[in-house]
Amino acid sequence: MANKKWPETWQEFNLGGMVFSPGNASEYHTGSWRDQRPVLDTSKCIKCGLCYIFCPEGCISQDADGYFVSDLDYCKGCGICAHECWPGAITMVEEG
Amino acid sequence: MTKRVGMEIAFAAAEAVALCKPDVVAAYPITPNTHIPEHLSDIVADGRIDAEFICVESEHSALSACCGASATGARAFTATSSQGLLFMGEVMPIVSAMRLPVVMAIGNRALSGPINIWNDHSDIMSQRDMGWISIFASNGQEVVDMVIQAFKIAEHREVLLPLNVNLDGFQLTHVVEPILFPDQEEVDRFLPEYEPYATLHPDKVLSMGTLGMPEIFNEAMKAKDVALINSKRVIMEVWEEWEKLFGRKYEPIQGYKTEGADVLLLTMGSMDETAEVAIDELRERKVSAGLLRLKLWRPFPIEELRNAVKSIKVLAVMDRAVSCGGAAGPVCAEIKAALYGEPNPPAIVNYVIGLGGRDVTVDDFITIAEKAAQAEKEKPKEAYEIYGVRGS
Amino acid sequence: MLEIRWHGRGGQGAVTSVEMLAQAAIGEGKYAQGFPSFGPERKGAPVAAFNRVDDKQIKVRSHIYNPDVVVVLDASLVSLVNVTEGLKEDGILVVNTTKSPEELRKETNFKGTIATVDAKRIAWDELGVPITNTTMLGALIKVGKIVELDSVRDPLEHRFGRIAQKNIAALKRAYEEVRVN
Amino acid sequence: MSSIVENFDLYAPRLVDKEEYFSPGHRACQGCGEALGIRLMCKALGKDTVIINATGCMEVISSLYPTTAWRLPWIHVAFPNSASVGSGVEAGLKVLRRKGRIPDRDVKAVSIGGDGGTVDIGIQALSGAMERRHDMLYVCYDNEAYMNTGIQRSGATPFGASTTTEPAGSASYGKKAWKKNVPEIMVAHNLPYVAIACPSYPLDFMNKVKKARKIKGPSYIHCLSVCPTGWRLPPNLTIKAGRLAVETGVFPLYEVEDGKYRITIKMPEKLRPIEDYLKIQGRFRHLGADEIKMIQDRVNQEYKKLMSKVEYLPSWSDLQGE
Repeated sequence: MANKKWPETWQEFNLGGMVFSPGNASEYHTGSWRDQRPVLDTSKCIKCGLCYIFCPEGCISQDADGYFVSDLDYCKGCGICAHECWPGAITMVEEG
Repeated sequence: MTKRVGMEIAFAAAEAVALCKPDVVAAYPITPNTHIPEHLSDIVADGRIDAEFICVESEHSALSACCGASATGARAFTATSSQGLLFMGEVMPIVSAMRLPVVMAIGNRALSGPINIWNDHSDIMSQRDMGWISIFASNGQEVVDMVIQAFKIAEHREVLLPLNVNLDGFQLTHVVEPILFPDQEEVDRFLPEYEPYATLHPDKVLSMGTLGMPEIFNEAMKAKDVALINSKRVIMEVWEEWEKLFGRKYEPIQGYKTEGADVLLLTMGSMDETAEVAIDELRERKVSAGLLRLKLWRPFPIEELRNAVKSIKVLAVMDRAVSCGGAAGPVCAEIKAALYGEPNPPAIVNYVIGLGGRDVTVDDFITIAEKAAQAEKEKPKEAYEIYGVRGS
Repeated sequence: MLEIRWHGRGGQGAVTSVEMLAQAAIGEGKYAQGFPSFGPERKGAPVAAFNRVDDKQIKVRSHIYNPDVVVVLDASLVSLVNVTEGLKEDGILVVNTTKSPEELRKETNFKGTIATVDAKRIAWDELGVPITNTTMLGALIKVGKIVELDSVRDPLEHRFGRIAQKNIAALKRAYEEVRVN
Repeated sequence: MSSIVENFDLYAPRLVDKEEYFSPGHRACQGCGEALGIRLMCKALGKDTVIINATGCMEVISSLYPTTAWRLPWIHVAFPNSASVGSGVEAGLKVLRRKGRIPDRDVKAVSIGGDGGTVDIGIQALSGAMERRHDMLYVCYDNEAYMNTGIQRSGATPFGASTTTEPAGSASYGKKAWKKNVPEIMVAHNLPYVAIACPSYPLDFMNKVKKARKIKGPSYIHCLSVCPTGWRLPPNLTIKAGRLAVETGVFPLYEVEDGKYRITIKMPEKLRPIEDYLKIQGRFRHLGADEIKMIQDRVNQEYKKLMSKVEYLPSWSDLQGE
């Protein structure tokens, strides 16, 4: 449970349990769930963005060179990107 | 300018809601509260208030819709009875946990079965621990006053809790009687526009109704409990202001002829004033009896109760619901808990009375007071008695 | 405090009568209650409705067991329902019937005041329907002296709008034509 | 592979809204088709949206206090009532806008729920909200069982699937009833727009969400959401499983606009055999030839029913007048 910040006291519990920091779930890094990671072969990548659109985590984005790369802080290693990459540019590699 | 009108109390409740200019009303028909939303829908249909009236398909959806509307910052109202309140039950503790100031009128009615459309308090007693402020009216005037007060209390920045006003089904909902109405300017001055703490809107994104893990659940419940306990201060403030403006006094527990009384009856709702007549008769017969009318059920007025029974010998508690298999009726159990360990507590006797619309008369209260007076000397055999039940 | 019980059939408007009477009394500055019997009866079934009227605040909210006045909206109920049950011996019985008070006394053995009026005929004449609730209110006001005749005008106008005048005419005729013994 | 090229404008993903309204860090299972659906839906909806979420996987994995994955206004109340809470949100926004208490801007109430929260416990609230013509969108994320509580059978569970409350055993082949057709129930509510979608066809899904977003009134989207955990298949096959659901005719993607049925993802001339879809999923592994034939017959029949609606039913507007 990285970055878990429970309120210390009941007084610090937000009124109604509301959360006022949209998207702060990103403080929690799901990368630790992964046992395999996607590796991109840029020579095969056609920059179509299919991996980006199919990623359930929304953790793939375009880098400066236009390649779609996975943010390994969040990638859970599901392998959808590798399976759906029709030019075969992504392969899943065991962690560790 | 106050206006004196003869009106059915359910209609009067609707008129009181209209004076508070609700934004959203969502309700589902169930006897005996139905005249409240019916009359409100008339008021909306005639354009007297600008509100969305949602004819939901169930009570569950009525409270759910009020919850959603309140979360957007709308002033929301609903009403129900009996099984309808049970059906809302799933949403009841969530509305209070989300700190949404929904106001509800409950035309109190027995729970089935056998199915019964008449008055008792088993519906609200089943929902007593849901984190709502819960107030009981004894007559039409109190219904109107309490409905208007309700929005001010619930929406107060230091409260932000849902509130239910309880009016006995039929015994109150269906009775035409004289009621004093404040006018719109007076209500506008008393009740400011609702300024929500936070709302569902893309201009300020937030999440409501999040998941509470065991690590924070104690804290979440403590926060809600403290909010409910602390709401009493605001309730008292609002009642004091009301008295100044309109001359009618409200207290968590209102005493009637308690001076020097050995025996006090404790009642709620439409029983209150009938019991007062009994006290008048008893006093004429030189029986030193008095009455406590419990108006504020949640938060429970522990201190006020302790003070009210300090010098009496017997307290006879009327419960209009059975806590089947329990140690006492729900009200009496609360009272015993509040008085346990107090120095020289009175003997406490408990009568379950007026179930499912069974009539409660002046003579009944006289009989009960006389029986209760014996309790000081001889403890009753049963922890509570279902008064007037046939069969030995 | 005066307690009144109304007998009618579901749909005949007994509840409207108690509401009109309560509002008339309240309009005079008095205190009043009007309430239905809280049963599940539907159109046609014998029903009752109740009033309490007093000069001071009314606190009792139990049923009415010993009324001072009983009003019967439908002649056919006299043989069906014990209309004098609990009625005080010196009380008043007001019945919509073509019979005279004397005839009714023989039928009911009631010892107090008996008043009769052919409200059905009046209702046919004035309203064009045999609904006798407002008509009987006129008879009650005459014998019961509970409120002034004028005091029911406002509640009736508020309730009936366009047809209020017809109802007021029917009510006034019953006020004039009621026979008392 | 050929189907991707046929049905997918290859570079189109680069044109979608890059904003992530459903942030990474959420706790959905690896390869969750429902989380993907949520993510794509939010992109299609844009920021002027309020999400009303029924209890279920998506609520649990996204809102662990004091964190939230949501970057849109979001509320969760209970299991059966996202439609009725949504109707209150819609009414609230409408009246407050009319009274000038919030900005004069169109903000859409979008209620979401899983199949349990939609087709079972939530169907009353859903039916009521749709009947009342609230200006809202309801999206059902159908993963065909109560996955949040551990893969129990729902009304949306398909025939023959093994679940933890109607499991396959020596005397049972799993679920005995056919899947409840809630989209048709929604069509029967005379909704201006009903659509069936699947994140395996992301642009089709997003276009449907956009269309529904623009409708003034109630609309409903039924989104098949592959659940690798509950369906017992490897998480990398999520997209493929959705595609097979379409190509075998189990879950043809269509929309009903103004009563007019239209297939939105072109179907193959001849449906792929149902076995192709069933055999990759552990929940169907126990099925024998007889059950598979029953399913195949049913799929053929349902598919023909749908195609005849597509072919013969005119739009409701065409039926107006004389």
